[in-house]
Amino acid sequence: MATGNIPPVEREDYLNKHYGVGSWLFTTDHKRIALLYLISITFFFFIGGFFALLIRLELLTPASDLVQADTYNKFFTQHGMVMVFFFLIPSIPATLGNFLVPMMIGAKDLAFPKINLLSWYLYIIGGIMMLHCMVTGGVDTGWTFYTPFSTAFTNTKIVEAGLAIFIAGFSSILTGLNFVVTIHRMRAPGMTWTRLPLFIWAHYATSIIQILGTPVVAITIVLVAAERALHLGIFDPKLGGDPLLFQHLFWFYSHPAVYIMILPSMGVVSEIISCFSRKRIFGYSFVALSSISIAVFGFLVWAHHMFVAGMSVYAALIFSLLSYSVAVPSAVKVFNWTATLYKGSIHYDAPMLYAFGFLGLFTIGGLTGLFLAALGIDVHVTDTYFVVAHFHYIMVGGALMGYLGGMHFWWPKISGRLYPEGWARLAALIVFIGFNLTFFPQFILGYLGMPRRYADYSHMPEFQILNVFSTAGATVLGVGYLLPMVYFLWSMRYGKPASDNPWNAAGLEWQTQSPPTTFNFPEEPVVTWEAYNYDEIDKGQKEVPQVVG
Amino acid sequence: MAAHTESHNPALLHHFATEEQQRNSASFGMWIFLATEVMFFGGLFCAYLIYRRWYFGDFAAASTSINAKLGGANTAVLICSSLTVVLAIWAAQTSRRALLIGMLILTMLFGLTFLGIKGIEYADKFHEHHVPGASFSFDHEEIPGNPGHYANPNHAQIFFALYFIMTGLHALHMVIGLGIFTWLLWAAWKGRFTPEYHTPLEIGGLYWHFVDIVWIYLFPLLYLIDRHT
Amino acid sequence: MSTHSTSEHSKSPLTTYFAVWAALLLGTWLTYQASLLDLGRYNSAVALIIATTKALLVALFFMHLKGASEKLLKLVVVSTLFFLILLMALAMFDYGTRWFS
Amino acid sequence: MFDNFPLWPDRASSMAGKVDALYIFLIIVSGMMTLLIFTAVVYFAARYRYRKGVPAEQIEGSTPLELTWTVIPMGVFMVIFIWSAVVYFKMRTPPRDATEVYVVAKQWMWKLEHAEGQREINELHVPVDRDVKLIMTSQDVIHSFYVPAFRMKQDVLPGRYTVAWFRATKPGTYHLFCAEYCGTQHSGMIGSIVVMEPAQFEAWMSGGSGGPLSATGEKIFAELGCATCHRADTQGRGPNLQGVFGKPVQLEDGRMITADENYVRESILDPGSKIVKGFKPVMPTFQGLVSEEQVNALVAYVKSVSQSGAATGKSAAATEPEGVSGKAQGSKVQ
Repeated sequence: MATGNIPPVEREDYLNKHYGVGSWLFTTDHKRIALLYLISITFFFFIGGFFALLIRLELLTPASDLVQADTYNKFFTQHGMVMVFFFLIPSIPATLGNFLVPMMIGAKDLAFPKINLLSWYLYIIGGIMMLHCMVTGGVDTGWTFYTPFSTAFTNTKIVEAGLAIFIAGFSSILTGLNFVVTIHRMRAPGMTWTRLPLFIWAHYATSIIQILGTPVVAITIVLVAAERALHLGIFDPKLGGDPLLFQHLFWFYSHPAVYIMILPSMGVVSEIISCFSRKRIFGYSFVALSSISIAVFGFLVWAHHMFVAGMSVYAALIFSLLSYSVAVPSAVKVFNWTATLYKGSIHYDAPMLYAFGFLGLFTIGGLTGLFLAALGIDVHVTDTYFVVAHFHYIMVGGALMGYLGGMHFWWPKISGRLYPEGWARLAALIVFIGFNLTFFPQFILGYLGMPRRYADYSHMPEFQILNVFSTAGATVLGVGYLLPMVYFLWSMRYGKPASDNPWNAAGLEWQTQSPPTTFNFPEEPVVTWEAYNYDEIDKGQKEVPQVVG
Repeated sequence: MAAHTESHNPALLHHFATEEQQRNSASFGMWIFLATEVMFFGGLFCAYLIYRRWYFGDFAAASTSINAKLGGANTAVLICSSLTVVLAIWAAQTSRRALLIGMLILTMLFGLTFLGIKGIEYADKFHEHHVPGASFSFDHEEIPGNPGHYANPNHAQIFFALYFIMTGLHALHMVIGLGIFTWLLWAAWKGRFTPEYHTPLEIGGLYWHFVDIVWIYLFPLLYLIDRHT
Repeated sequence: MSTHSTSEHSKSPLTTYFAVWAALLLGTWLTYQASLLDLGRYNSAVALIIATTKALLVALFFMHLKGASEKLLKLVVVSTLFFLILLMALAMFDYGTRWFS
Repeated sequence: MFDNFPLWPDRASSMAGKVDALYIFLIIVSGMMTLLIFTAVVYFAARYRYRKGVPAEQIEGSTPLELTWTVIPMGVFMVIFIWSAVVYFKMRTPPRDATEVYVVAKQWMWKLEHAEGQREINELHVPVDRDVKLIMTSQDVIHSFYVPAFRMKQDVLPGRYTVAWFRATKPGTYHLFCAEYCGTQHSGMIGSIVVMEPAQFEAWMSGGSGGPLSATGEKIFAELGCATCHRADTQGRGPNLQGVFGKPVQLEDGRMITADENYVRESILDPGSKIVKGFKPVMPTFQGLVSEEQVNALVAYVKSVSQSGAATGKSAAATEPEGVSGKAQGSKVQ
């Protein structure tokens, strides 16, 4: 359905206004910063993906024949650290969020453009430190850094990795801060809270977690580093400390961090489903509020990672009960998206295919979350491949599908070019199949009892066949991820020029030119319509409201 | 936030519609930043709370070994500095440039006094081998109110670890605060602040008061455990 | 913020500032004295109550939370404290009930 | 091929069936939910696909519908929660008369010691149909004792005991895994649980042992001179340990505490932390002086002098330390 309405003359936009490296490295334009982020997180995604591939190759055979155990341990640690802290957490907020939040609310930029640039630099400094750490020895504790192994036993580079994450954490905090202030203070006239796109609601909820959760993990990292350097005893049972305190503090952030990854993705999916079924989202206010409640309840459930860790039975009970509280709003979202399709006019463009993929994978990921919240089952499946499969369904199946869907959806806006639709649909299909082939067998493996983080399973050859499936799936998945990168790059030069609103979509970001000018709108837009007014757009009663320039 | 005011004329930045929007954004942003600071210290307070309940006697013994008078004096110094900060803002609001500069200098002097007293305290602890690490020693220190009971050195070390990390991070915030105030002083000297435009002062002030509030909690929690014997 | 500061200015906030300052110093002295009394388990409660009062004074008057024209800032403060207390309360619940199991 | 391609783990303990039942229930529930959503998505996507001239029908939403799909899942979740909590409580409550096995984990090895004194490494022999309680601690980092066939897992922490139990129901050899990442050879920290018929097990048990663990503990108790203060009568400087285990103890600060394994352990390694009412904190710490295995033996000994069932039998043993204590005292005086 994408329309390539070629603008006759070359217009000035944020890409061609200035040239030169300096115009990028010192830019305060949120759109250019978004592109800086896009390039950097793509780089880290392929680094993390490379480790994932090595992990899968090692597990193809039971013996640890590709690499030794110590190397394998570094692989999964670095895969986790890079993917979590340097890809998933910044993924949608720092790229699509950065690009779209100001535009969707009719602002010229984020509230603090220089801080926005600062957060990219912090991210890059953290990233370079992480790369340096990995090249010069790496870390072997798992991305969870459990004490006392990380503080008193391993002799790998915990402090440097911790510092890298600490710095990247501040980048994430500043992004969240910027979004909250922007959403509160910079909305265009008429852009009331109930007219906000759900993408904005999702980012608002995400920002709350970034602001309130990240500092706790930052201080925890400080404590780990201090403990490691001076043997203070805070996390060391030999000196009277409690290793579970580390787990409490760590998961207070790191559980909600999952919602930092998935909430923005949910926002993207709301936009896509609404646009490609040409309907206002079903139960707008419920979808909006469920984002906020996921963010709030997300802070109440952290210790469900610790049911067998030696916590009190009563605390386990409370945390299990609270864990279901976060499942309810997630379920509400899925039902509302499904209901939005009802009596729609559904188009099967690539973004929608990704959104369908998201729906399926997130449903499976969410439902298997119930298994893990259920105390009696968690005891058996925690720390096995069941958990690995579950969180990959959420974090890769959910967050990454949303990210790719969003990239396709807004690519015409970002680049001013259309991507090749046929290839994109093919890629969506490959990713979906590859993903399920990789991770579904891991649910079975987990229930069979294969523990996570095992370099060698030669005493358990019965696990091999499922691992072979998984590795085969990973190769397919790898191809699925490479494809979009290739055709996105291709389309930047050879793609058909995109019209300003190729999807005929609602939302302020579509009412300015593609790619937009530096300050997004020729003049401040005034919003007089509700979000997702597809009836008005399609009936032609109201032209897609154009902000005249 | 402060960086936004680089243009000599306190002009409106391009992406804001009105000056009020710009000012409100800045102060709101600072409050949000303070929220992250609360959670940053919050993790430490949580650890403190847990170990204090576990090892109350040892914590009391360790806490009693700190000079509470110095801590009390430092509290007073910080409170005075908070007063000078609000007076500085008031001076800017009422166009009293000399008073503004005087108050800013006074604030910084109070801040330096605080750090000086802190330094004396740290030096004491260093001489007494109460700094956690290889040379730490806390043998045969009686638990207050329990004659014959001696504190467990390991548990006392956890107290001192928390003491040094909490007060150390607080002191680091003070140093950053002094940096901000040096810049504010420079800007005030240049006459940048007017009754209409003094957002950086307000923002810097918020930060300074927050650091004060953290200390208001640190003082009783670290210095005054079970002092009554 | 501007609106309220000008209105406060017209009332001359100086008396408030000095009164708060005096109250804070008094509070510090009270905390110290209270710690010397044997109040049993209430010692820490008293210390925390005084500290919270002092913190409130600073936040309300020095940081102008009281005069803030909108509820938003108060919401930020309240929700931050909510999550902080949540962290402590839920973690303490584990520690408090471990001996029973 | 299918010999080596299991899709369901062995079910070899009394808990396994209960966990599996809940698991199957959850699979059915979530399978139904998945089916519901997938069917709806696929049906809507096909039925309402774009047709020229057929516009979408706008529907604002429906509060009753929203309430329905909030309340019904919540109800289902509560059923799951209650069921799973019941299973969990069973898992975490060891039966009273269980056979005890002490487990010491270290990088990267499991050391197990039966109450009867048999020691094993990376292997545990247990009889079928008997409750076995594991009292576990770690010498270094966090490990996790995981037996998939028993659906049993418990982290093993340094510095304290954690407890788990199982009742094997099917003879055979089952995997024992370390499930909490513990360093380089984490995947090598595996072993097996050998479940035997009672007769076979007795035969196995009769093979070499240095006497029951409590006897070892008794010897250590004597060697360390513990009996000097912890005398069997009431005149000692430390509390009389007979009949203490498993009973509530009043502490000096007024708290009441149950004298469980962790309490005895803490009293040996950090005696100052919990002083029994009426006693002085005079006991020195034994941290660093006794190994984890020796602490286990001491705990087993303290337990053995408290078992009311065998009170008469043990009292004979209890008189013995007095003689030993004299010796220990003597040696100390020298």
